[in-house]
Amino acid sequence: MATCSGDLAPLLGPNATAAADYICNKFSDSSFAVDNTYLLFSAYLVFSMQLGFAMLCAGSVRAKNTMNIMLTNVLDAAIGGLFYYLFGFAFAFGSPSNGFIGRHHFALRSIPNSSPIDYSNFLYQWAFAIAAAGITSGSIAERTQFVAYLIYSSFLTGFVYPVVSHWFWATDGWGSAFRPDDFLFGSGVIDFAGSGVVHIVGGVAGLWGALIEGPRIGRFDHSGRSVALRGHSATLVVLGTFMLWFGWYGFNPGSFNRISPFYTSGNYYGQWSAVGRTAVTTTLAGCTAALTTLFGKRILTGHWNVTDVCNGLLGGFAAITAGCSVVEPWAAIICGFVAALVLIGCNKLAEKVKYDDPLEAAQLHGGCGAWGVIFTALFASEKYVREVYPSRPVRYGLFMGGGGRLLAAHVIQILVIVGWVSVTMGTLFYILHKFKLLRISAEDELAGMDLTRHGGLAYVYHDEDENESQKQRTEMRKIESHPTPPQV
Amino acid sequence: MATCSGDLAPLLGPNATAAADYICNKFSDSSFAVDNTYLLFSAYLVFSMQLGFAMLCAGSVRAKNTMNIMLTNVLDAAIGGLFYYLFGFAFAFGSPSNGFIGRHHFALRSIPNSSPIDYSNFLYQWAFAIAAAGITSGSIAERTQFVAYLIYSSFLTGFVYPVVSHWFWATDGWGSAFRPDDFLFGSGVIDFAGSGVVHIVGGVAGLWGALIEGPRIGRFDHSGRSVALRGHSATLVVLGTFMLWFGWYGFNPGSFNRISPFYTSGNYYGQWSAVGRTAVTTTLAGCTAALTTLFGKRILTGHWNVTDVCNGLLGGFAAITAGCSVVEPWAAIICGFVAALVLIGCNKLAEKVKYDDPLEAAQLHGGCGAWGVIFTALFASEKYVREVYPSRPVRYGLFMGGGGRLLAAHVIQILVIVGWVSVTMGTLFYILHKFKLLRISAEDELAGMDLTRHGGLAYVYHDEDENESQKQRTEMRKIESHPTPPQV
Amino acid sequence: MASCSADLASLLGGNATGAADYICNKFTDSAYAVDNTYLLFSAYLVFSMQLGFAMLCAGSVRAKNTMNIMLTNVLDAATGGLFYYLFGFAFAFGASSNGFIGHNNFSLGSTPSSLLDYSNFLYQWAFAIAAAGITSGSIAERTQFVSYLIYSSFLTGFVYPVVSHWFWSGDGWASALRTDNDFLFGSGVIDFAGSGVVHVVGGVAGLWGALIEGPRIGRFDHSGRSVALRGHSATLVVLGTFMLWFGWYGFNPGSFNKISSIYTSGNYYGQWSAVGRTAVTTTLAGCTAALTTLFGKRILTGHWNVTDVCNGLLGGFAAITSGCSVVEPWAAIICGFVAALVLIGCNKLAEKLKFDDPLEAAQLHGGCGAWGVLFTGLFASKKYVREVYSTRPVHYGLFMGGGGRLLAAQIIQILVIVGWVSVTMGTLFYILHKLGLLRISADDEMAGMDLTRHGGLAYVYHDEDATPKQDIQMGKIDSYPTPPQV
Repeated sequence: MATCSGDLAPLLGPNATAAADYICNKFSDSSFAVDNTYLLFSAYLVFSMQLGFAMLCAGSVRAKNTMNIMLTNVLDAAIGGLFYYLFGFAFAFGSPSNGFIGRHHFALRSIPNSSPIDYSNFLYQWAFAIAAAGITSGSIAERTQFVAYLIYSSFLTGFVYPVVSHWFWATDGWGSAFRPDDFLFGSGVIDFAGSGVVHIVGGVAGLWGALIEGPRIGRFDHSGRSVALRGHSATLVVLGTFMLWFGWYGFNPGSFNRISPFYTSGNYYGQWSAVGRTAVTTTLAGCTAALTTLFGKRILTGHWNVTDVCNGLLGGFAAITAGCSVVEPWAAIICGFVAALVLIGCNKLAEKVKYDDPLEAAQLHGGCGAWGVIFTALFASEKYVREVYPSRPVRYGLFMGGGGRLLAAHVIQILVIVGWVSVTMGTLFYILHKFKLLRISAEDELAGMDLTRHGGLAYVYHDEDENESQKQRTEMRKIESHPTPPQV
Repeated sequence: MATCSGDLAPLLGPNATAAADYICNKFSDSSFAVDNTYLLFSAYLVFSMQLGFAMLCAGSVRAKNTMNIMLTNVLDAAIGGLFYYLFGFAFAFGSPSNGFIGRHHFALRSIPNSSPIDYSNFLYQWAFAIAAAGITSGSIAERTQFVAYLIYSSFLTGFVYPVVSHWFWATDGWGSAFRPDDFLFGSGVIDFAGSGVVHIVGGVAGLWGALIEGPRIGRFDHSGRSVALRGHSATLVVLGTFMLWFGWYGFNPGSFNRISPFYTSGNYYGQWSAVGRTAVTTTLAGCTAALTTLFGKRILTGHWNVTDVCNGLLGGFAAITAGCSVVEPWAAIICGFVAALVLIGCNKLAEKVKYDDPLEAAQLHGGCGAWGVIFTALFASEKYVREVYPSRPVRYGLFMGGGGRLLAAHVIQILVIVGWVSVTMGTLFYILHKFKLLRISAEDELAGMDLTRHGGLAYVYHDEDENESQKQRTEMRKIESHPTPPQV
Repeated sequence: MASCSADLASLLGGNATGAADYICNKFTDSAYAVDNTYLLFSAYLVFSMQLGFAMLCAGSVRAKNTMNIMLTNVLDAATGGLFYYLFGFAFAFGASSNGFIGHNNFSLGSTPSSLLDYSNFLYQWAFAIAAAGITSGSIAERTQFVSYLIYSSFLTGFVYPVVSHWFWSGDGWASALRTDNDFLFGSGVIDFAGSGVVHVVGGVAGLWGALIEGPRIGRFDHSGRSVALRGHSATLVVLGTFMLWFGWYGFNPGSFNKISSIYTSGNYYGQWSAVGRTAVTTTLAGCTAALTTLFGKRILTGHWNVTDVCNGLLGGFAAITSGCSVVEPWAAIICGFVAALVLIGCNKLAEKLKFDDPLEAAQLHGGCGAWGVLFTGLFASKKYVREVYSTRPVHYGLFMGGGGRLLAAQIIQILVIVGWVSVTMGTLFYILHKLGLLRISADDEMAGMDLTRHGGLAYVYHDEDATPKQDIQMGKIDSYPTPPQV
C-alpha cells in the first residue's frame, strides 16, 4: 500500500517511514480480510442461484421431465466447477494476455498472486459461469438428449462464456472498461454485473438450441395455435424465483468484488455506499417489473398470474444487471418498467414465430438483457460512473447528457455477443442436430424422459405403485421405474 | 471521527494532529466497510424470510388457493419495494421531524448523508416492512379478494407500519429509546428488533381483516364445532419455517446495524459479542418454544405434530425479538417456554370465539409478540441495556431489579400499537367490506381462487388433464385452467 | 495484541507507547468485528444445512413418513439447541480441562472470554445438530419417536461433544491445537472441519441404529433380493442437496473461525486466501464426485440418475471436509473421485449384507468420511499445514513426502471414533431395542407413521378428503384421508 505509507510517513515525522509502513500494512491486511469476507459471501449467494434455477426449471416443466431438468442443473454446477477450474478461468482472467482470450492460471496455477487475483475471485466467477449454463438449459428443456446437454454445457462454461467475460471484464479485454488505455470508442463497455456477458450469452445460446430442436410435441396444435404446456408446480416456480432474488444480491452488489475502498476518506462515503445503492437499484427494478407484469397480464389475459409475475420480476433483474451500480434509483424504476414490456413483447413474438422455450429463457435473459445493456448507455449517471470506474474516461448516459459514445460501445457489445454465441453455440447445436444427438425420440418425449432415461418419475405420492412392485418381487429399480407398468 | 483523532493526537506528539486525523480516517473507513458488509448481508437474510413466508403460507392453505397466496407474498415484496422507497422510509426515518411521523428522504433524496443513513439502512428497513405485510396476508388467506389485498398491502407498508417504526425506532419518535432527551416515562421503549413494531402490527392488522371477513366456509360446522382445514403440504411448512429461522438471524442480530463498535477497546469485548449473544438468545427461545409445543400438543391431542411445532418455534422467535439483545440466555428459555403456552392459549381462545386464521398469524405474531414486549420489560439485564442503549437512562427489567418504568412504557407501547392499527387498518378493512371488495363469493371460495382468478391450479402432477385439454384444441390457458373440465 | 504494540512503539519512538497501544487496540477491535462477522454468517450457513437435511430426508422417504422425518429434523435443531447450551458446549470446549472431556462453561458461564465468544457457541451448535441429522436418516421410516428423542439428546449432548473435545479443543488428547507439545504421534490429528468428528460420528451412530432395527418391511423380498423403496420426491432431494452445498461453504471455510489473520503482512496473502482456497477445494471435490457418480451409475444401472448424483456429490463433500484447508485444489479432485467410488462400493456392500439405510447415511457419511480422514493423511501439503496449524510440528501427507506420522494419527482417529460411538450409541440403541422402544409395530410401519403418530399425512392435494361433510372434530378423522368406514 505505497500510497498510504507515502501519505502517512511525512505526517508522522522525518524518520517514521518504518512506522508508517507498519501501520499501513495493518490497514491493508484489514481491508483484505473485509473484502474477501464480502466477496466470498457474495459468491455463496450467487451459488444459491443455482438452487433457484433448479427449482424454477423443475416447476416450469411437466412432472414427467422433472428428474431430467434437475439433473442438468446439478451438473451445470459440477461440470462448470471442473472445466472452469481447468481452463475457463484461465481463458477469462489469465492476464497478461491479448484482447481476445486469456492464457494464464490454468488449473489455478500461481494463484494467489499480487494481481491481485485470489481464490475467492475464482469462486465468484465460477458461480457466474454456471449461471449462464443454467439459463440455456431452460430453453431446451423437455426434449434434449442428455448427452447433447453434457457437451454444450462443458463447451459453454469452459470456452464460450469465458471468452466473452474476458472481452468485457478482464483488464486486457478489447471492450473492457478496465483497460489501461485504448478504450472501445474511447469509452469501453459498462456491463457491470453482466446483462450482456451472462444473460445475453445464456439467452442466445438457448435461442439457437431451441430453434434448431423445434418446439415440444403438442406446443402448437395442428392448426398452428399455441397451447400452453403448463409446468407441474407453481410452488417450485415461486421458490426458485425467491432464491434467485436472494442470490441476485450477490450477483449485482457483489460484482464490486471489494467493499472497503473509500471515495472521500474519513467520511461516511465509500464503496460500501455504492454497494448499498446497487442493492437498492436491483430491488426497485425487479419490483417495478413484477408490478408492471401483474397489471399488464391482467389486462391481456384476465388473470392475476403468479408465474408470469415471477418471470417479469426476473426480467427486471436481468435488465438492471448491466447498469445497477451506475444509475440512480429512479432510473431503475424505468428500467424495470420497460423490461416487463420487453418480456411481454418477446413472448408475443415467440408465439407468433412458433418458437418454444419452456422457461422463456431466451426472451427473458436475451431480450431483457439486451434492453439492460442499452438502458445503461442511456441512464448511467456521471457521478457514479466516475466513482465506480475511476480509471476510465468519463463517458456516461445519453439521456444524462453524456453523449453517444457509451451507447455506441454498448450496441457493439450486443452485436458482438450475439454474433459470437451464434457462431459457436449455433454451430455446435447444428452439428449435434446433424449427428442426431440433439433431440430425443417422439416416443421418449411423450412418455417423459424421467421414465425412459432417468430411472423413474420424480414423485411417488401414493404407495400402491410401490406395493405392487414389491408384490412382483422385482429387482432394484428395473420395473419400479414404470409406476404404471405396461404389462398389467 | 473526532474522538479518535482527539485521543490519538496528544499521544503521537504535539504536532501530530494531521497524522492522527489520517490514521483515524482510515479506521473510520474500515469500520464503515465492516458495518455495511454486516448490515447488507443481514438485510439479505431478512429478505430471505419472504421466501419463508411464501412457502409457509403456501403449505398452510389448501391446494386450490396456493397460487393466490404465493402471488400475495411476491407482491408484498414488490409493492413494498416501491412504496417504501417512495414514502415509507421517509415517514419512518426522515429526520429531523416531529415525534409522530418523519418527513424527509422521500424517494431516497439526499441519501447517503452524514446522519448517517445509507442505502443499506433503507434496504434493511424495507425487508422489515414487507415482513409485516407478509404476516397479515396469512390471517386473511383463502377468502380475500385480490384487489383488497393490493390496497391493504400498499397502505400497510407505505403508511401504517412506517409510522409505528418512527415512534419507536427513529431518533425523533415519541416512544423511542434513541431520543436525545424527554423519554417516555424517563425510559423509552426497548423494542430491539420489533416484537411490537413488526409482529404486533402485522398480527393486529390480520386480526381485524379476519374478524371482519369471518371464517372460511366449512371452518366451523353447523353445530358450531371447529373443523380443521388442513394445509396441503407439511413439507412446504417445514421448508418455510427453516427459511424463517435462517432469516431471523438477520432480523434479530442484524438490528444492531453495526458490528464494529467496541465496549472495552483492545479487548475481546464489543458489539460483535453482543451480536453473537443476540443470535444465541434467539436460538434458545425458538428451541424452547418448539419443545414446549411438542410436548404440550402431544398431551392435548395425542399426536407429535410437526406443523404445530413449527408454529410454536416461530412464536418463540416472535417473542424474543423485542428483548433479544438485552436479556441473558437463560431468560430466553423462559421467554420461549411462555411464548409456546401463549400461542396454545390464543389458539384455544380463537377456536372458542370462532375466529378463523389459516396461519394462526394473529395469535402467533400478535399474541407472542405482545408477550415478548412484556417479557423484555421484566427480564432486561442492567449490563446489557447499558451497553446496547448507552445514551438512554438505564431502566431495566422489573424482575432484574430495575423498577417498573420500563414495564409501564412497554404496556403503553402495546396499547398504542393496538389502538393505531385498529383505527387505521380496522377502518380500511371495514370500508372494503362495505364496498364488497373484501371477501370473494361463496362459489369462488368453494372452487378455489386459483381456478377462478389466477389462471389454473398450482399443480399438474398427472399428464392426462393436459393432454385432454390439448385434444380439445383450446386457446392459451382458457380451458386448461379447469383440470377437471365440467363439460366432460 | 502485545506484539503489535511492542513493534509499533519501537518504530514510533521511545515515548510513543501510549500511541502504539491506542492504534493497536483499534486494529484489534477491527479484527474482532471482521472475524465475528465472518464466523456468524458462516454459522448461519451451517444452520441452513439443517433445512437441507430436512428436505433431503423428506424427499428420500415415502410420502407416508414425511411428517415424521421432518419433525425429527426440526427437533434435532431444537433439542440440540437446549442440550448443547446446557452441557454439550461445556463438554466440548470447556477449557481448561483434561484430554477426555471439558468441564467448564456450562450454560455459557463466563462467556464471552478472550478465547470463546457467543459466536463460537453458535457455530459449534450448528455442527452438533448436523451430526444428529445424519443419524436420523439411517433409522428413518421405522423408529419410534420416543427413542428418537432419547438418542438425539444423548448424541448432541454427550457423544458428539466428547469427540469434538478430543480433536478440536486445546486440551484434547489428539488435537492438533494442543497448547503443550504432547501431540499424538508427535503430530496430532488434522480433521479440519470434521470428516471424522462430525461425519464418521453421525454415520457410525446411524449404522448401529439401522443394524439393530433391521431393514424396513419390504426392503428385501422373501428370496432376499433387494427392492428399492423409492423416496417420494426427487425435487425435495435436489432442493436439500443444493441447500447442503450452500451450507457447506459455512461448514468448511467457516472452520477457520477467523479470516483476518495474516501470513505475510502488507501483502495480499493471509488467512482470507486460505479461506478462499478451502471453498475451492470443497467445490472441486463435490463436483468431481458428482460427475464420477453420474458416469459410474450410468455404466452400472443404465440410467442418468439425479438422486444418485446428489448422494455422490454429498459424499465428495463429506470426504473433503477433513482436509479442505490443507490440500491443493488438484488433490481435491482425487479426493472426490475416490469418494464417489467408496460410496458406490459401500452401497454394494450394504445391499449384500442386507443393511437398510433409507438415506445411505452410514455409507455416505461413515464411508466417505473415513476416506476423507485417510486422504488428509496422504495429501496434506507442507506449506498449507504450516500456515493453518502454525503451532503444531509440521507433519504432513505421506504422498507429499511428509512421512507416516500424520497418517498413523488419522488411522487412530478413525478407530477411536468408531469404537467410542459403537460403545455409547450402539449400547444405547441396544437398550432401547431390548426395552421395545426402538422399532414401531409392523402395522404402524405399513400404514405409515404420519397417520398413526403424527396427526395425518403431509399432503392433501385433493380437496375431497378435507371437506367437512363428515362433521368431524379437529384433526381426528381428517387425519385419515381414506377413511376406513367408507
